[in-house]
Parts: sequence; structure tokens; C-alpha cells
Amino acid sequence: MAADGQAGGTAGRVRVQPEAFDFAAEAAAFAAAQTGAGAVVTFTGIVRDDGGDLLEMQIEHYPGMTEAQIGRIAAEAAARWRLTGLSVIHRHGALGPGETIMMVATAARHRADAFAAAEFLMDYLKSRAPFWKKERRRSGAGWVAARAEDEAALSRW
Amino acid sequence: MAADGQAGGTAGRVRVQPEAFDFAAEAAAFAAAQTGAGAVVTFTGIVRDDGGDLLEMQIEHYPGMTEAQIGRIAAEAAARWRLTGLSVIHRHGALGPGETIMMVATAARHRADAFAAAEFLMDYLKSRAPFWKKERRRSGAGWVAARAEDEAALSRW
Amino acid sequence: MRLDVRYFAWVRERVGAPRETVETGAPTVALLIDELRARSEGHAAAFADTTALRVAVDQALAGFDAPLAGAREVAFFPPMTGG
Amino acid sequence: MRLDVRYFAWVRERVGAPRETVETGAPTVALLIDELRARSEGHAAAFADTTALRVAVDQALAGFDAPLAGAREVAFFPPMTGG
Repeated sequence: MAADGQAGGTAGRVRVQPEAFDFAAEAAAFAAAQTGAGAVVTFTGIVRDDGGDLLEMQIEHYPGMTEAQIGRIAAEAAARWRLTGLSVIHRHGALGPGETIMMVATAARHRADAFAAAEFLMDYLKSRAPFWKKERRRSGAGWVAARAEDEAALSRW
Repeated sequence: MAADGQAGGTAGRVRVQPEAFDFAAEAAAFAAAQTGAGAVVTFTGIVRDDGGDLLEMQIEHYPGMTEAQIGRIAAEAAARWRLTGLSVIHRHGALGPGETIMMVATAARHRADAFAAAEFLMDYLKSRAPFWKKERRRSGAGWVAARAEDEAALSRW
Repeated sequence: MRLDVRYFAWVRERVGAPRETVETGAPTVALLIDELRARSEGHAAAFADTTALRVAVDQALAGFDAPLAGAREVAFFPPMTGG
Repeated sequence: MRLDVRYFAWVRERVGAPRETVETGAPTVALLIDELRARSEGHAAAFADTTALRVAVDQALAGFDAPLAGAREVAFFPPMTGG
């Protein structure tokens, strides 16, 4: 797999890549790699087709900073909750409706840690990782605007 | 698959079975079956080996009531959040360390609904679905006691 | 009234059986428990501390004050530990 | 001081280029923006409303008052939409 960026270590694995990935295979490999985990949470983001209006989503990113920034977010999650592991995979480039954009996986002894870490990672990836989405629709093209509720979600952490 | 109990409909699919299941394959099939979803959350519960002390976990359940009760919990989740689908699979019988006990999957347009529904389902499955766990350990056998924090978790909903 | 009474987990182990059929006129779960307690030492041990018990009437969770009129099945078990 | 300035998403589209090298003595991001604005109509459009912009200095998020001493790369972009 010709991943653009890959980082491991105690904060978990981070991959940023243009290639499609198999969510199920990644989730299975992640779960199999855990020791002492009783709970595994995964989140998968999918390109919504919005009833056929969406033709393509283009995801731009900031090579280098993307990996560094996700690494910081992952390290923060690893410091805040008792995890046995975490994983982030995020695509960039052109994606079609129904394609998997990204996934987060967390594992812990207890479910509360795994859920909290996964939600934290998602909230920060949404608003603090340098990705920008442009949609090409039948009705026109445009950049996806950040949602006020995504910014507000950060205040709970 | 010789599932003991199976139920579909708008509240989602519920399966209670003694057979092992492939978490990743189930998650992939669930995600593929969604229409209009932008977010998929899965939770998987795994038998912790606790450093080799645990030999076996036996899960007793109440056939008939188990399916009915999970169905009620699933219907409540479907009524509270905007979901495109949900799925619950829970095993009973004898499980070894590292085996998958159960999984929950939720899908929604937006991640907040998918996360909240998955956490709600887990909190209620923990304390309101008629399963009881008996552990056989090197150090002896005994029933797993309900945790006060699991009961307390229900009050947030 | 003929009731199917079921026991799970350590309640089942203390009673010594997973189910039994009882003939009773008890109008509520609590009064049924008083009758069951007298059946054997095992029953008495199982029902010694009812705060540790949960109840289902006809496969739905119920309280100790739940009426039994029309019920066919009552189950006793410890707090559940699913998930 | 020679700075590598990078633009992303609609900031890049308005400026008309993904990056440029600038020679500047601006001590802060805000003062660098004042210089960049004067470069072209595209730059002026990109920096018309700085409340719509986010900044990174050497690939870490920063504020408009961030000092530029020692910096090598500054990036401007809209609020991020990952996940």
C-alpha cells in the first residue's frame, strides 16, 4: 500500500492516503492486534450520495501538516483515555458517492474509554485536521462549509 | 446461520446466537446495506483474557425475553435518533478469551446520531438485557457482578 | 392460578432448578416470593436478599409490587450483565 | 526573511496559486497579511475577510498575532472540514 504518510508508536497508527481501503479488513486487523482490550469502537465516514445529486467529492489536504496534526490529536487521545490502541485512516483525492472517506478505531479495557476517545478523535479530525472538501454536484460545485455545531462540539472536551 | 432469534424491521436487525460471528464481515455487510448514511459506528465486546487468568466465560440468557428486550431497546434507539439502520448481535454459551461476545452497529447521516445511538444501545444492553456472565478462572469460578457505574450510566439518557 | 416460575444465574443455582410450576393465589410478585421462600432451603437462600434480585413478568421487566393476575410466567434473576 | 507561503481550498483558488515565496520583514502573521493583500486582486479577495481564514506557521495551527521570527512556512486556508 503506497500510503502517503504513516506513523506508529504509543499514540497509535495514522495513515493519510489517496487509495481506497477495506474498512472491514482494517477493523479486523486492528481488533486482532489488541492485547487486553474488552471494547473496540470504530467510526467510518462515507460520502453521502444525497439522492444522486452528488457526483464527486474532492478532498484537498496539507501534506506533512496533516500527518503531524492527526498525530497530535491521537497523542492527546492516548493521554486522556486508557486505550490499548487507536488507528486513524483518512483518504484524500477524488471520491465517489458511497466511498469510505476515513475511519477511526479505538480499543480499551472498558467501553467508556473507547467511545470517548473515538468521539474526541472525530470531533478534532472534523475541525482541526487540514482537510477541505469540494463537492461536484449536478446543481454545481462548491467547497463544503464548516458547520457551527462541529466547532461547538470541541468545547465538550 | 442457525440463529436462535432474529428480528428485522425499522428498529433494525437483532440476532442472539451461540455461534461465533465474523465482526468485520458483519460490519461490512451492515455498512453496505445503508442508504443515505454518512456515518457508521460499531462497538465490539471481547472476552478479556486478564493475563491468562480467565479460562472461559459462560453467558446465560433468557430465550424469548432476550430477543424481546433487545427489540424494545432497539426500537427506543430508532425512535430517539435519526438512524438509517442499526444492528445488534449477541452471543450466549461458552466463550474463550479473545472471542467476540457481541457487536452493535449504527448508521446515520451525521455522526452525533450514530455515536449516541451506539452508546445508548450499549448502556441498555449492559444492564437491561437478560444475560448473565459466569467466569471460570484459574483462581476459581463466579458470576460477574453488575457494576454500579453501568447502572448509573442509564441516567444520562 | 398456575404459574411457570423461572430462575437464572446464581438464583437458579441456589434454587437448584431452572424452572418449576407453582399453584398460587399470590396477587403480587412480593407475595409470590413469600410463598417460594418456604419451599426449600435453596429457595430461602435465593430469596434471602431481594434487593439483589430482578423480576420479569411474562418476559418484561417488572417491580416487586407488580400484579400477577393473568400472568403465565415469572422469572427471578440477578442484575443483568450483558454487552 | 524568505517565507514559503501556502494556500489551500478557496484561498488557493482566489490567490490563483498553491504557493509562493515572499521576501518579508513582517514580524507577525497579521502584518504579513497586510503585505500579501497588496500583491494582486486575487490576494485581496482571498484576504478580504480574515475571520473566514485559519493560519498555520510551520505546519502548526497559529493565531493572527503569531510571531514570524524564525518561521519558514506560513499557510492560509478556510476552516477545516475533515472526517
